[in-house]
Amino acid sequence: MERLDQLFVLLKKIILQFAESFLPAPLLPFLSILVSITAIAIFAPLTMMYLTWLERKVIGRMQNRFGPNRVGIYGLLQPIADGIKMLTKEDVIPLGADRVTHFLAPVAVVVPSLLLFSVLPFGRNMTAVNLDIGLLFFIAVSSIGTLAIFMGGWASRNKFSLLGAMRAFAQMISYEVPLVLSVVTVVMIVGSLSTEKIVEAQSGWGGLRWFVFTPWGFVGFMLFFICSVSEVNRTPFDIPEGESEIVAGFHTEYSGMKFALFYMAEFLGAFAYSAMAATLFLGGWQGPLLPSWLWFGLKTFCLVFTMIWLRGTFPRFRVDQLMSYAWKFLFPMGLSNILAAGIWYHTPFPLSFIFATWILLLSFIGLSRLNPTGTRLERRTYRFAE
Amino acid sequence: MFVIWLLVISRTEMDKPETTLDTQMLEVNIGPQHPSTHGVFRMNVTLDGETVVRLKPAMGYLHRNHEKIAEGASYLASMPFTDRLDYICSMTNNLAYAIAVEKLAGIEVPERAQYIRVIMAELTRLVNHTLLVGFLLNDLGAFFTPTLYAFREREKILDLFEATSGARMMCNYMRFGGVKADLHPGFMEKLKEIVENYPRFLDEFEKLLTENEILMSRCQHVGILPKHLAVDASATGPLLRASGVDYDIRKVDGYSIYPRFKFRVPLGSVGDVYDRYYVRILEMRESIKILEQAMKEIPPGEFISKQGATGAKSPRTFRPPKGDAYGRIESPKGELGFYLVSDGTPNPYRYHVRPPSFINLTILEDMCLGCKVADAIIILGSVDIVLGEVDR
Amino acid sequence: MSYGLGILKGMSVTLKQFVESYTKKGSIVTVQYPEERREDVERFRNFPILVYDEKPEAPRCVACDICAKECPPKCITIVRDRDEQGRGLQKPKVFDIDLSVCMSCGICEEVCPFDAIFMDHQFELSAYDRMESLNYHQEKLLKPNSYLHQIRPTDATQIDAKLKAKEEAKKKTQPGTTA
Amino acid sequence: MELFFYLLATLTLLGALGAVLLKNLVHCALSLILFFAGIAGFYILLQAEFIAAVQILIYVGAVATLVLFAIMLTQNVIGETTLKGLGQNRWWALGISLVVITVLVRAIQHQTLPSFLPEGRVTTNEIGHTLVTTYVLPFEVISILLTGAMIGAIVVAMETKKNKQQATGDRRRT
Repeated sequence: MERLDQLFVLLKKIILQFAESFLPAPLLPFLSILVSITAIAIFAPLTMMYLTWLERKVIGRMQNRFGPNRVGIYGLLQPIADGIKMLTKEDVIPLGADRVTHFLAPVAVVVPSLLLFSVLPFGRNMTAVNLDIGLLFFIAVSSIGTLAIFMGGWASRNKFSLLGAMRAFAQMISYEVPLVLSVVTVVMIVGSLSTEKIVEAQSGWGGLRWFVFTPWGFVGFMLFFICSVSEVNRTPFDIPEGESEIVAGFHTEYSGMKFALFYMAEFLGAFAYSAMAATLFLGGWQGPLLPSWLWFGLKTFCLVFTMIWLRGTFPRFRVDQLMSYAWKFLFPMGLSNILAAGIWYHTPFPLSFIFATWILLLSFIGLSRLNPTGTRLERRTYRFAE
Repeated sequence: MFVIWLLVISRTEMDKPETTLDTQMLEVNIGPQHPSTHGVFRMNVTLDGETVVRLKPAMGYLHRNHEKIAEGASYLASMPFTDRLDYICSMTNNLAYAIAVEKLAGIEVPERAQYIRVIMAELTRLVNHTLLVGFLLNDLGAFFTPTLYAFREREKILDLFEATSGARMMCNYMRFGGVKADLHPGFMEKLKEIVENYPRFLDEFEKLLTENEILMSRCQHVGILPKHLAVDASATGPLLRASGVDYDIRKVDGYSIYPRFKFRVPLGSVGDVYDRYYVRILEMRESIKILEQAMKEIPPGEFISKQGATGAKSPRTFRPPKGDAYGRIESPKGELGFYLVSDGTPNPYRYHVRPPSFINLTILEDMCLGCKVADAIIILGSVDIVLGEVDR
Repeated sequence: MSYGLGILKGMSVTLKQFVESYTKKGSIVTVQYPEERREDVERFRNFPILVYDEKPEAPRCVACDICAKECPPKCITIVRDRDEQGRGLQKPKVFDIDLSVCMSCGICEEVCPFDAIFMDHQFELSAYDRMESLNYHQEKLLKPNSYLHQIRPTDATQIDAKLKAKEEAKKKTQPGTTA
Repeated sequence: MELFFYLLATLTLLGALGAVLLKNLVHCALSLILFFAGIAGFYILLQAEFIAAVQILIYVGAVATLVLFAIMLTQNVIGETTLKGLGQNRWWALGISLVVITVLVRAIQHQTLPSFLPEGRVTTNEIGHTLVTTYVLPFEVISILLTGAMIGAIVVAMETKKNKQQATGDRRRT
């Protein structure tokens, strides 16, 4: 069991031993970093390709149809076919666009989403770069993505993409605040920013120590998940590329490989955010029987499945509703969540749960009652004329 | 202390804003080629930030000169062209044209043909409303799921049309004085099956949509059409009834055998996008009631009158008397009327179509002023226009 | 206070569809076209065909030109066959239907007094150019009566019965006059 | 190790120069971001990851976004924004920059750097403790300043929103 759990770590050791024979000593640390980088560089695009396949299959099944099943059995080669198609597609640069930013934007979008992977704890001591400020790095890098999307939208000089860029800007900034607040509670309780320590703090009792089972943990998890769905621009928050309103938003003028990069950034972001949500609240790679990296995969898969499930069910928010939802509901909920976590931390066991849930429930009902948009939704009765 | 000082300053400072921060107006063409304009329809929208300040619709991209062609052809020859008017509900277009010509030429329609026509018209209403709700959700951003549920139900009804009239969408099934062919043998069983599990589908649809908070917050109090404006602009159909005006031509005119059926007409209260969506769902439930009654009472007998059959056999000899007639029905989109002027020759002297979508579209700007770009798209979707009918 | 319930109900519907697509048999409604095909519907109508009884040279069509006049988009062109003295024969020399114009409305089938033209069920007719290869001439349009029985059994039997009845009526009057 | 330092230094300098000299305003903003990233790189070289991450988060995430928003709101949205070059106040700029450079150089030479740098890596919770124990007063004053600024921004935004309502109101009637 132990060998299966540490499979990839042993693999890396074997490669290093093999390389030791002919490489000079000082180069070895570089080699070990190189190995983990190549591991991520192979793993990330692969997950991206098969996430697109999974999304089309799952949404297909939800709509009483099969989803891709022509290319390869069960459509497994479909992502490869998409990749080739994207490569061969003509890469159109609009006349008015300023070429430098137009070219740079897709690169600047993919780089942060790949950087996110370096901090994720894939399994027991399988984090690529074990920073002791892992979480802060994760949030800092994800804010760069916003800028790149703006660059893309602004550079392609077309009214729709500009609208998309402005919307992306506003949305991502206003959803980063509740995201950070929900993460603050976990950091407060664990006392450290490194993802390794956060996962260790949730071990024990066969999974009951996961943060999601504490009241503040559950609210934090919901906040984190909702904000990550909006950070990654997926339904119901996909107004930057609202197909039905502004054609394709910020990536209207992108085709061929550049569009594929935007597409890849979206899916890498979705995977990275779900993985981080699993690490923070669902106990990362903690789990009774299966090897640690499998537990991590399972939890992330469930969260990614929910993201796809959301995409198959919901219409889109309007821009101002989105903003008011973030600032009037998620932001105050984040604050009350910190308060609840603080109280939970200092009061003894039975009382802590009661106080924390009481505060959170109070704020939830108060906020949704207070919120003007909330009150207007009423169920209507219709009169009939004979 | 610091904050109060700031507030005091702001009160005095802000009274005379010399440099108002005025944003630049953005002129956007939500153009003929756009994912959610239900066909080739252009809206020239002036935006201030996100809110719509001015909206000028531009139509005519799908003009096929239908009315002039009809003047050159015989009466029966333009029957297949009426399928192409509102290409989602071709049976009701045929019915409206057939009723107009029957009024012009004074042709009697046998009982069985009347029942067949009512069954076909109500099935088309189900198809149209289901599709509309699906496409409205598409404009709202739901990734095709409601639309594909709607298509799944629509396929069952289109299979019925194909088995009876020969084609799924371009049915060309009605003739002056009845219908082209009798119901095919397996029709009644399939119809019973559809009518039985359609309410179940509607419940599932409502469970997915009506209580959905995002849909409610996106559609309620958006694109409100006040009652007086709807009446002044002669809007008809679900758009009018959603604003609370009780005007359904099946009740007002009582054409063909609709007075025999017991059904109710749902009316909205506020007249916003949510009301239009829900009024259509209730109308579908009423259509199912009509279908149930029609299925029980359909008599045997001939499906086309003697005079109608000879007319269909040799259209050139079909010469309606001199004069004019205006026949109208309650098509799923509103009042669809045909105005025919005959000068005794086999070709109509004047052939005019009163399309409900075109007339409902004239008040698009009044509904869209002051709302966001995203709202303008769903208001257009809720008006339910089909460009074939708008541009003719 | 149904602030979150409506959304959950909506999600339960799509999840049910997702699960049912694996369990319930009729849930997946799509037909995998080239491999599976839908069974044919008798009254389905696509492009017209001419019917002949025994020999392709003697189609039922007598070139009376009614269908050409009545066709709404005017896509049928008929030229009557002439014998050596120039007298018209009851047979079309040229019978073209431009399939790119025809909208398969079925009016020609209705108005034809001699039941010579019917709507076919064949819809896989793609061609490489729009002009010449879609303008079907007489040879391409002619189909035997047996083919008609195969695609439209009930209509074909009725028409055969009607034709046979007309045959006896003609024979009864003919021998009367000659005898 | 010096190789990285020189590489990073040139990158940062390029970013700074680009921010000043480029024609298109948005290009200046983007090269400014490059400059901020270069500064973050320096912090990493000094093994102060926490400050580097905070630098990226604050400067690249927020300040650059603010700059781009400001550009968007003031300039005409789509048009090419070409600056008129350095213009006639070129000499004033040269003079002032010379004065600033001399002051800086003298300050660095005379004043020896405070050598209370603790040896070894500074961990984040140490920073946290000092921030809340010894430097608690500046920490609180800054937070009051920030809330004041936020309230000021809201007041300004509210004012323009009110007279904008009248503006769209009368536009609708005409």
